[in-house]
Amino acid sequence: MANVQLAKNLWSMKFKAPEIIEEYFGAGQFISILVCDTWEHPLRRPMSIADVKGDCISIIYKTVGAVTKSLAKMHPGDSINVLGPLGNTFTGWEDGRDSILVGGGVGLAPMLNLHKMVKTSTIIIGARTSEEHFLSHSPQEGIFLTTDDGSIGIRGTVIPTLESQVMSKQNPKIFACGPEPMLKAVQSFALENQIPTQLSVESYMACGIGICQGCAIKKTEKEGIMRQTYHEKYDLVCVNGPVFSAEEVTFD
Amino acid sequence: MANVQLAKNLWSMKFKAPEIIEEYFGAGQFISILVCDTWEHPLRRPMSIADVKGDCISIIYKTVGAVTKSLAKMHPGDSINVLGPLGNTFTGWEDGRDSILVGGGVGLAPMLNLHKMVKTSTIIIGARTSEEHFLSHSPQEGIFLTTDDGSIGIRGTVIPTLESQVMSKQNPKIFACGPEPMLKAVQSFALENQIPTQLSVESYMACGIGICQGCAIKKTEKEGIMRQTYHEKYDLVCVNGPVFSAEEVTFD
Amino acid sequence: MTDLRIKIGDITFSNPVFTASGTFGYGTEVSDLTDVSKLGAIVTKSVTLFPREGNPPPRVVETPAGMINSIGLANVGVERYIREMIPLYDNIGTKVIMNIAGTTLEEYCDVLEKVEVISSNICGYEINISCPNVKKGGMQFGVDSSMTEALTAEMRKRTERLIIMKLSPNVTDITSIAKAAENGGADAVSAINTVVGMSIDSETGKSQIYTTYGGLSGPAIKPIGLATVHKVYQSVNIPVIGLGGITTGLDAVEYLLAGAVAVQVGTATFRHADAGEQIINELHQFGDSKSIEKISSLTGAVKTYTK
Amino acid sequence: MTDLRIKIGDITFSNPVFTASGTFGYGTEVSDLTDVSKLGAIVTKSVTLFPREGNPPPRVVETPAGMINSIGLANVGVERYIREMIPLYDNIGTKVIMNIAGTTLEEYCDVLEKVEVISSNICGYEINISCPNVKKGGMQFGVDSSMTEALTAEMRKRTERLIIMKLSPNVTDITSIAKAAENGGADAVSAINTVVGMSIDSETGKSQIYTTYGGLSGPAIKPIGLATVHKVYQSVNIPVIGLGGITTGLDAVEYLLAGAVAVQVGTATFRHADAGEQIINELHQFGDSKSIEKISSLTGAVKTYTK
Ligand SMILES: Cc1cc2nc3c(=O)[nH]c(=O)nc-3n(C[C@H](O)[C@H](O)[C@H](O)COP(=O)(O)OP(=O)(O)OC[C@H]3O[C@@H](n4cnc5c(N)ncnc54)[C@H](O)[C@@H]3O)c2cc1C
Ligand SMILES: Cc1cc2nc3c(=O)[nH]c(=O)nc-3n(C[C@H](O)[C@H](O)[C@H](O)COP(=O)(O)OP(=O)(O)OC[C@H]3O[C@@H](n4cnc5c(N)ncnc54)[C@H](O)[C@@H]3O)c2cc1C
Ligand SMILES: Cc1cc2nc3c(=O)[nH]c(=O)nc-3n(C[C@H](O)[C@H](O)[C@H](O)COP(=O)(O)O)c2cc1C
Ligand SMILES: Cc1cc2nc3c(=O)[nH]c(=O)nc-3n(C[C@H](O)[C@H](O)[C@H](O)COP(=O)(O)O)c2cc1C
Ligand code: FES
Ligand code: FES
Repeated sequence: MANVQLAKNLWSMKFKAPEIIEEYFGAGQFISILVCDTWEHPLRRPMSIADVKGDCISIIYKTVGAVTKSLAKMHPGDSINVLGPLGNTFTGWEDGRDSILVGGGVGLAPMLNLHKMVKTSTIIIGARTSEEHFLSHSPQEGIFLTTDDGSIGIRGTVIPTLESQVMSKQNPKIFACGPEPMLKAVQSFALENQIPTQLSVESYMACGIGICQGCAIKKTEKEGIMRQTYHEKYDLVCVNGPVFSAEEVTFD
Repeated sequence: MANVQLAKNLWSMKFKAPEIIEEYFGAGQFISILVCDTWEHPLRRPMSIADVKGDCISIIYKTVGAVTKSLAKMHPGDSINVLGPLGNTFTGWEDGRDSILVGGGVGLAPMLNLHKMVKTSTIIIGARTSEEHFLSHSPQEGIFLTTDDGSIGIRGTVIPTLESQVMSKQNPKIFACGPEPMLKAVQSFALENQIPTQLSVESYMACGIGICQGCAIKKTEKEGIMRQTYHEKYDLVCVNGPVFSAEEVTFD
Repeated sequence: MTDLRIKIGDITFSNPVFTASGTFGYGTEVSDLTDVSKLGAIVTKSVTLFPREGNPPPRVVETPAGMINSIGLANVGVERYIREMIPLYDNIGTKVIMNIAGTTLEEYCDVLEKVEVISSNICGYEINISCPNVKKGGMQFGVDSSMTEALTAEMRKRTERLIIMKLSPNVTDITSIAKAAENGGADAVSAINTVVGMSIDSETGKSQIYTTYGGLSGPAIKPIGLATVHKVYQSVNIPVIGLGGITTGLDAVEYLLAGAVAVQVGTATFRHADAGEQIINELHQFGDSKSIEKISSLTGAVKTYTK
Repeated sequence: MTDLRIKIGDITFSNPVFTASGTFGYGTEVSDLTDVSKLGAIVTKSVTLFPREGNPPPRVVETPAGMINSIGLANVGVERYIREMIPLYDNIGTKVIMNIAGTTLEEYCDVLEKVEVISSNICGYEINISCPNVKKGGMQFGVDSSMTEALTAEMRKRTERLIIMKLSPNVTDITSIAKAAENGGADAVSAINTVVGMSIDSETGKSQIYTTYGGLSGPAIKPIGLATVHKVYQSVNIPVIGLGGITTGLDAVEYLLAGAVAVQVGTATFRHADAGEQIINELHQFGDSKSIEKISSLTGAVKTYTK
């Protein structure tokens, strides 16, 4: 197990998980982590798979609250309990078309994972300041960083860079993961411009395996369809997602 | 900080606590420990002071539940939050009379502390088996071990040894700390034989500082006194104790 | 080895560890993560007359040693339940208790009648009476003893299978509700359902649950569940099924001692899908270490200081 | 810097952080561990007409993220309270709210009258209505709205000082009790008192509390307290004082957002005697980071999804 700090409040942990890798079938899937035996925090924490190498899995996580903070204090030799792989994957990236990957905040974890798979991809990573980035801005290699304050890469959100990248490609596809406001912006850009887009969304989860019904996300209403029967109004992020096409889901 | 295993389920921890030592005034006093920041276990845990050397305090503790088990996992460099010194002390051992110290289970912590102070003392330590002992049985030096199974020292409880020691001394005093059944036995022996005796008792504590009223212990009813007014029926172990004379308290 | 079998009404269960409604789906979803046949019984999520989408998200949030949920009884509805779920129970290898919810007395009865007419290996019904009764101004069945008695009696008329009334702790006097269930002809009561709670994110100032209030579950409520089970056990003569915050075999033992004949495991399942199985193993260990012949001898055996 | 002052009735408090009754003694015991004058107010332990020994041990036990207590209102009685405690308040440097308990309406009134006739810097009374009323067959004042209203009205006749009725969460509908307190003339209500709970040692099979049932407090009940405060805030026009499981400044913020004008800190004090002081500091930090001018602007400001 290795646990290293990548940037401000951003850590990466790598650990052996051969059983999970056996069932793993692609970028987008996540695991659910139980850090400590204490019941003060009853729920597992979902974390995207950021890399799979040999019999090891990596995650990239941000220290936001009690559990991620205690994760950052772990040392090699400590053990965590991991459930997974859970959820579905990004799809359709194998067809050779240009893919533009957009990751905001910790949403970059699954995007980095996908980036390694997709040869024809450009990746745009957004953060508030340079402190939160750990990659270098290298447009030649198709890696674009953005920051709110312009302290590294391109100043502004990921959206302008996304737009210019989309313009420069033929029939591109978009794959995105990040905070809800970013996903919303990507979604509306994609829908307006009719660009095939997949979004990996987050939701508070109690079980991660489809038995609590906690992780509901609203499906987009389609004309003519009465959203009255079970699971036609909501999908479950943990089993139907976390990856949805941009047309499928609605953010409030 | 040092944290070492002494015997089966028995550990000793030593740590710097100059502020506590400044106010410390003798064997019998205890500290109250907060091991971890998690609120799963809201209450501090009381632990007798087993030794004071330089600016360090030692405790001897048994791993019985969640908090003592997590205490045993601590390494030098980790920090714990300690409140103290709390409670009163054994008294009257300075007068040169023979003192017989009786410790059962983890009740040996304050007795070892007292043993160092009292030159004229004999100490009797009880446990179930030899695995739970870490001292050697050396009657010549006034250290008697007893075990329920006879696997080390004298077979049986501490009581027969206490009786024979009392017989062999002139006007001895008894000081005891241990589980309630042991204290009860010591108490009834002492009262029958009119031997001045002090008992250090345990009680579940919420605060350790006299503000919760949780650690009540029943006072012995005395003829002619109406036990009707506040704190005439119960004492608080944390501020009126933990040391009481054998006449003062009643075990149920 | 301790005999873990227990009896409710005429039915013998292989052990006293059941899953709690709403925390184990319809009982078949996680069969790859746990051996369902080891469980004493499965209690399904609440089924209503019509399919229900449930409440908008956010629906769950963690709290100290607990969680709040406001799923809003999302379920497929009884028709689809009968078509798609009940057939799966034929080979499930354990007993199935179907949990029923509704907003009028008629709705509860309709659901039950629809299931009664088909043959299945459902051995009983657990009735969730914590749903607001739309006819009585939104008042919950579970807070009113006459409504509880009437509902129980109507169900009793319609089935020979077990009727277990699931009690809500959010009342002044739960024993009167338990007695009403007994008078109505229930075979057992289960307690407790979740406790009303709320959670706020101080950073955003937002309620963490769409419906503002939700149901608190998990270890935090174990003391409330134990007190309730003990009170109910002393006030009725029908068996009590205990739940609320059970995560270990020793928690289960505490509930049995308090008066439960069986227990249900809810929130703990979200952490470990095989929590029920683990608890059964721990009950065996406990029974062995204490040389207990029959686990049923623990029921109500708590030693109190008074009375 | 955020203005932490808040007002209840005519009284202005320097900040909204008070101690909770029964968890800070009479207010003077731990002055070496915390600067009492920093607190918005001290609420004393419940004082009764006659001295009370309290219940036999065991009286306290830890539970997941909480604790149960059954102290049984151990206190010196009002006479000694007047003689020995009240004089100490002259130099305490903060406001004092005296908590009163009793088992009959007359008893409550007697205590209040005895304190009213002497001059002191007690600024108000918090009335603990979770005590069983011996005259009404042991029913608690706090579960019955007419008893609550009558009691409040009797107290109101006898004092101009603040009257704060302390609500019990162990009821079906707390808002009706809160309204009764308001109708009776209370200046404020505080919520919540402890939740009925039980704890059993599976090893020995023994109840861990002498009286079998006790009061659950601590972080475990925070969601219950928040829901209660939010409901009560919406149902009455008098201020609500919030408590139950507050351990940090952010917990206090959550209670304010739910509708509290002030908060009380109980169980957390057992861990850190200066918990109140720490919470005040954290409120300042929170206020600064959010550029909040007046802490009172937070009261009831939670953003809910519905309504
Ligand atoms: C499918 C999915 C993939 C994710 N991948 C990553 C990732 O790769 N890297 C990363 O840093 N974070 C990821 N997250 C978010 C991560 O789960 C939360 O940051 C983490 O749970 C916070 O826990 P905490 O105890 O540190 O913070 P807390 O203080 O408990 O909570 C902080 C915030 O985290 C969220 N959160 C808390 N508990 C849960 C839960 N049980 N389920 C979902 N969200 C919760 C809530 O929005 C909460 O407001 C992912 C979430 C989902 C749903
Ligand atoms: C004055 C005093 C001095 C003590 N000195 C020592 C000592 O030197 N060495 C030692 O090993 N133990 C000592 N104890 C006992 C020690 O406090 C408990 O063993 C410890 O609290 C157990 O905590 P746990 O979480 O490991 O176990 P848990 O599983 O929480 O409890 C196991 C048992 O420990 C006791 N206990 C738990 N919490 C408390 C509490 N807050 N206050 C009091 N008792 C509690 C209860 O009897 C409980 O049944 C002392 C107790 C007192 C009152
Ligand atoms: C996510 C979730 C969904 C639930 N759904 C239902 C339900 O549909 N019907 C019901 O009777 N109880 C439902 N419950 C309540 C549980 O069955 C149980 O009574 C409660 O959670 C207490 O047990 P626990 O602490 O072990 O979780 C639900 C609980 C949770 C946490
Ligand atoms: C040990 C203890 C003693 C208490 N004594 C009283 C009391 O005498 N009167 C009263 O009104 N409330 C009493 N309470 C209840 C608290 O004031 C408070 O309502 C409750 O503990 C919830 O707050 P908390 O979670 O912050 O502790 C007591 C609570 C505890 C833990
Ligand atoms: S998290 Fe439980 S169903 Fe998705
Ligand atoms: S432990 Fe609180 S008064 Fe003694």
